[in-house]
Amino acid sequence: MIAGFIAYAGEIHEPAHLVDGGVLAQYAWLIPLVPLVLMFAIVFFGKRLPYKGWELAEASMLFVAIYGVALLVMNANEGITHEGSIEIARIGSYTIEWGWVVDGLSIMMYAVVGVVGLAVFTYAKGYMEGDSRYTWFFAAFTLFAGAMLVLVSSANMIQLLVGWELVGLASYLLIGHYWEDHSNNAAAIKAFLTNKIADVGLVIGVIIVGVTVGSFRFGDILSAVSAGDSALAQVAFWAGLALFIGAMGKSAQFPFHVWLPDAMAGPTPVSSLMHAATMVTAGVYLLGRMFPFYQSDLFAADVKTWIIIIGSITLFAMGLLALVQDDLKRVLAYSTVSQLGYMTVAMGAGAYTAGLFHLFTHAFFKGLLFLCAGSVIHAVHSNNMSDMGGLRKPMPWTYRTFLAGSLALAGIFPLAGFWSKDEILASISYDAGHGGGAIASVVLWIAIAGAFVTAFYMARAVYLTFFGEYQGQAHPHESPRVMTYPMIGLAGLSIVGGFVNVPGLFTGFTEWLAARPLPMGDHHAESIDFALAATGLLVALAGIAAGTRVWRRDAATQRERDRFRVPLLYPLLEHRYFVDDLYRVALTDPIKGPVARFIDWTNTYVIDAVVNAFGAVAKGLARVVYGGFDQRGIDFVVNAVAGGTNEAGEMLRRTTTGRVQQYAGALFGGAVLLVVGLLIFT
Amino acid sequence: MLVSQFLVLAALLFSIGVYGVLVRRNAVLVLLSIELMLTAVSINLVAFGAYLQDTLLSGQVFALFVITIAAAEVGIGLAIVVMIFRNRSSANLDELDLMRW
Amino acid sequence: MDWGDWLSNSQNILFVVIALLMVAAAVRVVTSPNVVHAALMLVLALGGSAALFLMLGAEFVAWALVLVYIGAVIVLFLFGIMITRAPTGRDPVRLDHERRWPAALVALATFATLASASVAAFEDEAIEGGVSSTGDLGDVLFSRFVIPFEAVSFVLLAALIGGIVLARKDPG
Amino acid sequence: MEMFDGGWGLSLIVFLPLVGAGLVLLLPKRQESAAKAIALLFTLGSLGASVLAVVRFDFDATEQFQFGTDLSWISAIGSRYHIGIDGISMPLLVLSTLMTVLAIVYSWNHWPEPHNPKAFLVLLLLLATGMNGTFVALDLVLFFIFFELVLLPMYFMIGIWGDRTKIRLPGFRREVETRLYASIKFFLFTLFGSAFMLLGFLALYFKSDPHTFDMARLAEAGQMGLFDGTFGAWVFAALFLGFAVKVPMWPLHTWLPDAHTAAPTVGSVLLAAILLKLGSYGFIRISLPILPQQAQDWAPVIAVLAVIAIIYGSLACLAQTDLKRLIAFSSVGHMGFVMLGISTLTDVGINAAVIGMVAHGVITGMLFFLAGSMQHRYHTREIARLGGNMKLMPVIGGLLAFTAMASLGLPGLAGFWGEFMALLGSFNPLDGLSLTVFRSAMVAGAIGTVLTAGYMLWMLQRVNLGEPSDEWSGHDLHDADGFELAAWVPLVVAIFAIGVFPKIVFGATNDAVSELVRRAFGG
Repeated sequence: MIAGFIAYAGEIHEPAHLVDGGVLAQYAWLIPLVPLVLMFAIVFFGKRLPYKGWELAEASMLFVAIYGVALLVMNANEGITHEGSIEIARIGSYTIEWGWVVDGLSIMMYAVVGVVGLAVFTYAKGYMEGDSRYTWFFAAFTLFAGAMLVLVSSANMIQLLVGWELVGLASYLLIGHYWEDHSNNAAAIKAFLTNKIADVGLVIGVIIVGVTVGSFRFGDILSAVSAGDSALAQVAFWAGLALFIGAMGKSAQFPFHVWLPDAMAGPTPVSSLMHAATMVTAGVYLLGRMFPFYQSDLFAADVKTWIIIIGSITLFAMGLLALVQDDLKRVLAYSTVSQLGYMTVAMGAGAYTAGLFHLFTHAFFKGLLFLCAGSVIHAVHSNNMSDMGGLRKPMPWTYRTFLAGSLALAGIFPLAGFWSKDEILASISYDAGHGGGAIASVVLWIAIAGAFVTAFYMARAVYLTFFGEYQGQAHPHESPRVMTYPMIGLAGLSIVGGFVNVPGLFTGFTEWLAARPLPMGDHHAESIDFALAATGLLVALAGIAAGTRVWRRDAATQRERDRFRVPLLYPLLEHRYFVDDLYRVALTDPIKGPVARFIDWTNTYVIDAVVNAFGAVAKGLARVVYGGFDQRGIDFVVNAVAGGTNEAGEMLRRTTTGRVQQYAGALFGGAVLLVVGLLIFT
Repeated sequence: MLVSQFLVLAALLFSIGVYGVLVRRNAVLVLLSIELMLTAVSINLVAFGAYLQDTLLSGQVFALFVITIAAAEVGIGLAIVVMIFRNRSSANLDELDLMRW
Repeated sequence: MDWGDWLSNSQNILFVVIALLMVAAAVRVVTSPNVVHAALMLVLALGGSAALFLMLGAEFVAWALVLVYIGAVIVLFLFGIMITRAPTGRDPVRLDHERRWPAALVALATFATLASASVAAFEDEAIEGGVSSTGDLGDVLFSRFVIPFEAVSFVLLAALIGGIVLARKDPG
Repeated sequence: MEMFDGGWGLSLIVFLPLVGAGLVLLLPKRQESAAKAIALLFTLGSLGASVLAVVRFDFDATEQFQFGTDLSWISAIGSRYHIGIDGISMPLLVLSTLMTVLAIVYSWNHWPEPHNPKAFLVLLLLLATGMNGTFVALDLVLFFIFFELVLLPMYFMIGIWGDRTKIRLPGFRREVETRLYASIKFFLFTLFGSAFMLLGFLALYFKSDPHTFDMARLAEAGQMGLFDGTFGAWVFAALFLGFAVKVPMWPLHTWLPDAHTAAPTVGSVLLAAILLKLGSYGFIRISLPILPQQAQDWAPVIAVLAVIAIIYGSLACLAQTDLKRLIAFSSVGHMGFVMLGISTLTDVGINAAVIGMVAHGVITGMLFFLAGSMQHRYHTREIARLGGNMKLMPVIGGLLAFTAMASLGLPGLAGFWGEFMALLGSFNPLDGLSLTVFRSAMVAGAIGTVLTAGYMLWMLQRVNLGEPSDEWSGHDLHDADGFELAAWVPLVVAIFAIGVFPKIVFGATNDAVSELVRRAFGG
C-alpha cells in the first residue's frame, strides 16, 4: 500500500518484493486445464446431466474466478511471479513446452476472465434456455474461456499461438451457433479468416523472435531484450511489426476490424464474453506481455509509432460508425472496437498500466452492456433499436444497469471508465512530451474527440432504447433473475472498478501489474493530470448533453431526428467506409471466384502443357510454344499415346477378317515374296 | 521328255488351283480347286521319281499317299461344308468369319 | 536346246495335247459358273494327269488316280453339291468374289516363281523312259514304306469317323 | 524376443499380410466372412508386431537402425536383404500397419461395387506388404521392389472398384469411365517416375566402389563426396522425378486428384495416408543422405515448388465442386508443407516433415473415410447438392468438422506441428541456402494456411451447415455405424494425441533426424 504512494511520483516501477507464490501458483496450470477438461465432459456427458451441461461450464468458471481472485489478493499483498513448464517435445535445439506463468499481468487476466465469465455463464443459462443445441453451446463457450486462459497463462509463444487459434476456433463455433442460417456461417467464417490472416503476422513474428533468441519462452525472450541481444535487435522491427499485425487481428484494429461487428451473429452472451474478457483483449494482452520489447529503443520502439497511429484511427473512425447503427449490438460492437483503439493507443504511447487498466475496466462495463442488450433483445425479440423505445418502465433493472454501464463507458466521474480513460489521456500527453512528438499530440486530440463521440453514441443508445415510445410488437418484460443478477453484479464492478487505481490515492492496480519477473523497461507510471481529467470529463458530459438534445428532448419526434442524415458523412458511415466492400471486391470474391477457377483451369490445361514438353515429342513442344495456355496438356499427350495405340490396333485388326481365302492369298503372296527376296539377296 | 515340261505344267495347274481357292465363294468349289493343286503336286512327284530313276520308287509312293490324303481331306472337307450348310443355309466362305476375334 | 527337236518327238506331241487339255479343263474348273460343270471339268483334268502318269511309267499310280478320284472323289463332290444345293445357274457373281485381280496376280506370281525356279534348276535334264511294275511298287510299299502306309491308313480311318461325326444329323 | 529383435520382427510385420493374402486366395470365393477374418487377423498381427517393436524400440538410440538384419539375397548384384527401422521410419511403419487394419475394419460391410471381397482383400494385403516393406528396406533394390509392389494392387483397386461415372477428356474421342482413366494415369505417372528412379539407383550402384546397393554404405560414400559433380546432379534429378511424382510435387501432381476421386474409399484412404508418404520418405531416406551436395543445390528449387503446391493446391480447392476432389487437392497443399520442411535441410524442417507426414496420414485418411461414408449415403459427392449434413448425420458431420479443423492446421490438433515447424525451419534453413528464397517461402506458406482455412471452412459451410436441401430432408440417412466408428475412433484419438503431445512423434524422430542432418550436412 505504501509502495503505491511512492510509485505515484516514480518513473520506473518496481514492486517492493516478489515471491514465488507457493502452492497456488504451482498449480496454476489447472486454470486453463479445468475448463478444457470440463469442455470434453460437457460434450460427452452433458446431455445426461440435470442442467444439460451448464453446471459443468458454470463450475469451471467458478473455479477460475475463485482461483483468479485468490491469486489477485495474494498478488496485491506480495507481487507473485511464478513460471512452470512441461516439455512436450524437442525438435533440434528447440523445446516445445506447455507452460504457465503467474505474474501480475496473467493474474489480472485470470481474474477478469473468471469474474466476467462467471457472470456471463450464469446469465447464459437464462438467455439460452430452450436452445436446440444448449449443451453444445456451453461446451463451445467453455472452450472459448479455456482457450483464452491457455493464451494468457502461456509461458511461451508457441502455447500463446495455440491458445490464440483455439480462441479463434471457439469464436467460429459460437458466432456460427445458429448455423442453419448461412449468413451466420458467413459471419463466423469472416471472423475466423480475418483472424487467420492476422495470425500470419503472429506466426511470422513468433518464428522470427523464437528462432533469433533460440527459445520461445517469454522469459528468455525478455531476458534477451533486457540484455540488449544484438541479433534480436537486428530483426526487432519486423518481428515487432509482425506480432502487432497478429494483435491487430484479435483486437479488431483497423483494417482488421471488419469481423467484430459481424460477429454479432452469435448469441448475445458470446458477444458479451468476446468483447469483455476473451478474444479481443488478446491483442492488447500480447502487447502487454511483450511490452519491454516494444518499449526499448534498441528493439521495436519504431513500431510504436505505427501502433499509436493504427490505434487512433480505430478509436475515432469506429466510434463514428457506432453512431449510425440501428442494431443495438452493433452499436456496442463498434464501441468495443473504438475502446480497443484506446487501449492500443495507450500501448503505443508506452503506457503499460493505462492500457491494461482500460482493458480491466472495459471488461466489466462492456460485458455488462452486452448482457443488458441481450436482456432487451430477449424481451423484444429484435436486435434493432427501431423496434425498441420506452423500455425504462417494463425493464427497470436492465435500464439501471445499462445506464451505469453507459456512464462508465462514457467516462463519467467516478465510474470505472473515467479513471482508465483519464490515465490513457494522461499517458498520451506524457508521451507527447517525451519523444512521442507531433504524432502523439495529434493523437491526444483524437482521443479527446473520441471521448465526445463515445458519450454521444451511448446517449443515443440509451435514449432510443429506454426512452420515447415503444415501437415493437412483442410485450417486453423484465428478464428472469438468473439474468438480472449477473448484470447487477457487473454493474457494481463497473461503478467501483476504477477505484483500484486512483492516482495519488491508491495505485494497487499498478502494483499488481508490475509484478513481472523481469524489469519492464523504461515506462512511465500513471500520474494524474487534473487539467486533462477535467477536459475528458467535460467532453464526455458535452457528448451526453448533445445526445440528450438530439434524442431526448421530445419523445414523439425522437425517431425522426434519428433519421436525420448528415450529407456526405452519412453514406460513408453507412457503408462502413467501404472497407468491407473493398475486401469483398478486391480480395475474397476474386480469390473464391476467378483466381480459384483459373488455378483449377490451369491444373487441367496448363500444367499438362508443361509436362507435355517433357513427355511428348515435337508435337507437344510446338503446342507449348504456340499456345502455352491452350487446351492441350499432358492429359492430351497421355491420351494421344493411348489413342494412337488404339488406332493402330483398329487398323491392324481389320486384317484379321476371319476369311480363310484372304489368309490363303496372303500366304501365297508372302511365299512368293520370300522366294523373290531370297533370290535378290543371295 | 524334259523334266521341266512336267514341272511347268504342274506349276501352271497349281497356280490355277491357287486362283480358284482365292476367288471362289462356294466352299465346294474351293475344295475342287484344292484337288487341282494336289494333282499338280502328284505330277511333280511322279516326274521327279522318273527323272531320278529311284529304285525305291519313292516318287510314286508319295503320289499314292497324296491321293489317299486328298481323299481323306475331301471326305472331311465335305462333311464340314455339309454341317455348316445345315447350320447356316449357305456354303459361302465370305459369310464365314468365325475366326475373327 | 532345239525347240524343233523337242516338238518333233511324238511323246512330246502327246504331252502338249494332254497338257493343253488339262489346262483348259483346269481353267474351266476355277471359272465355270456352274458347279456341276466345274466338277466334271475336274474329272477331265484328273484324267489328263492319269495319262501323264502313264507316260512316265507309273501305271499303278495312274489307275489308282482314276479309281480313287474319278470313281470316288468326284462322286462324293457331286453328292456334296447336291446336298448343299450349290447354285448351278449361270450367275457368276454369286460363285466368285468380286475382286478377281488380286487373286489372279497372286496366282500368276506363284506360277512365275515356280516355273522359273523349275526351269532354272533343271534346264534341259531329260527323263529316261521306263515302266515300273506294280509288283515293285507293292514290294517297296510293304517293306520300306510300311510304317507311313499304316499311318496313312489310320488317317483314312480317322477321316472316315470324322466325316461321319461331322456330317450326321444331330444325334438328339 | 532375440529372434524378434534380430530381423524376424520386421519381417513378420512386412510379410504377415502377404501370408494372409495367400490364405485368402486359397479360400473359396463364397466364404467372405472367413476371408475377412483372415485378413483382419493377419493385419492385426502385423500391427501387433509393430506395436511390440515400438515397445521394444530403444528410444535412446533412435538414430540407429534397430531390429535389423542383413542377409545375403541376390549375391550376383550384391543386393542384400537388409532391413531395419530408425526413428524416422518407425512412426511411418506404425501408421502404415494401423491404417491397413482400419481399412479392413471399415470395409467390413462397406464393399464397393462390384463386391468381391476376396479379391479386394488380397489386393489390400498385398498393398500392406508393399507399404510396410518400403519403410523397412535399407537396400535400394529391396526398396525399389516394395515401392513398385504398391503400384499394382492400387491400380487394380482403382480400376475395378473405382468410380464408374463416364467423363469426356480432351484428346479422347469417346467417353471413358473415370476409374479406367484414373487408374491408368496413376499407373503410368508412377511408373514413369520410378523408371528414372531405378536408373538413378543403378547409376549409384555402378559408381560406388565396391558396387553396392546398401543405403548406409552409399550414404557414407556420398558424404565422402564420391557422387559430387555432374554425375550426382543427374542421379539426384532421376531420384527426384521418382519421388516427386509419388509425393506428388507440383507440377507432377495431376494424377492425384483423378486417382483419389476415382478410387474406392479404402483405396483413397491408403493412397492419401501411406502411398504419398513413400515419396517424401524416399527423399529423407535416400536422396538427402546419399547426395547431400546435390540436395543443397536443389533445395531452393524444391522449396519453391513446395510453396507453389501449397498456394496452388489451396486455390484449386476453392474451385472444386466434388468433395473427394477437394480433399485430394488439399493433399497437394499439405504435402507441399512436408516438402518445404524437407527442403530446408535442417533438423527442424525434416522433423516437421515427418510429423507432417504422420499427421497428414491420419487426418486426410480420416477425411477420405468420411467422404466415402457420405458418398455411400448420399450417392453423390457434389458439394452443391449436399448441405445440412450436421442435421442429418450429427456424428459424421461432427467428425467431419473436427477433421477439417485438424486439416487446416488448428493448434492442439495433429496438423499444426507439421505446418508451423516447416515454416519455422524455412526461416532458418541450412547455412548456405538462400535466405531470400526460404524466407519468402515462409511468408507464402503462412499465407497458404489462410487459404487452407478458407476452403476448409467454405467446404464445411456448404456440406455440413445450413438446412438440408429438399432432396434429403425426407430421407432417413443412418448415421455412422459400429464398424465405421471402430475405424475412426483410433484416428480421432491419434489426431488429438499428436496435437496435444507431439513428443509421440518427435520423441522418435528428433535424434534420428539430427544425426542424419549432422552426417549429411555437417550441421
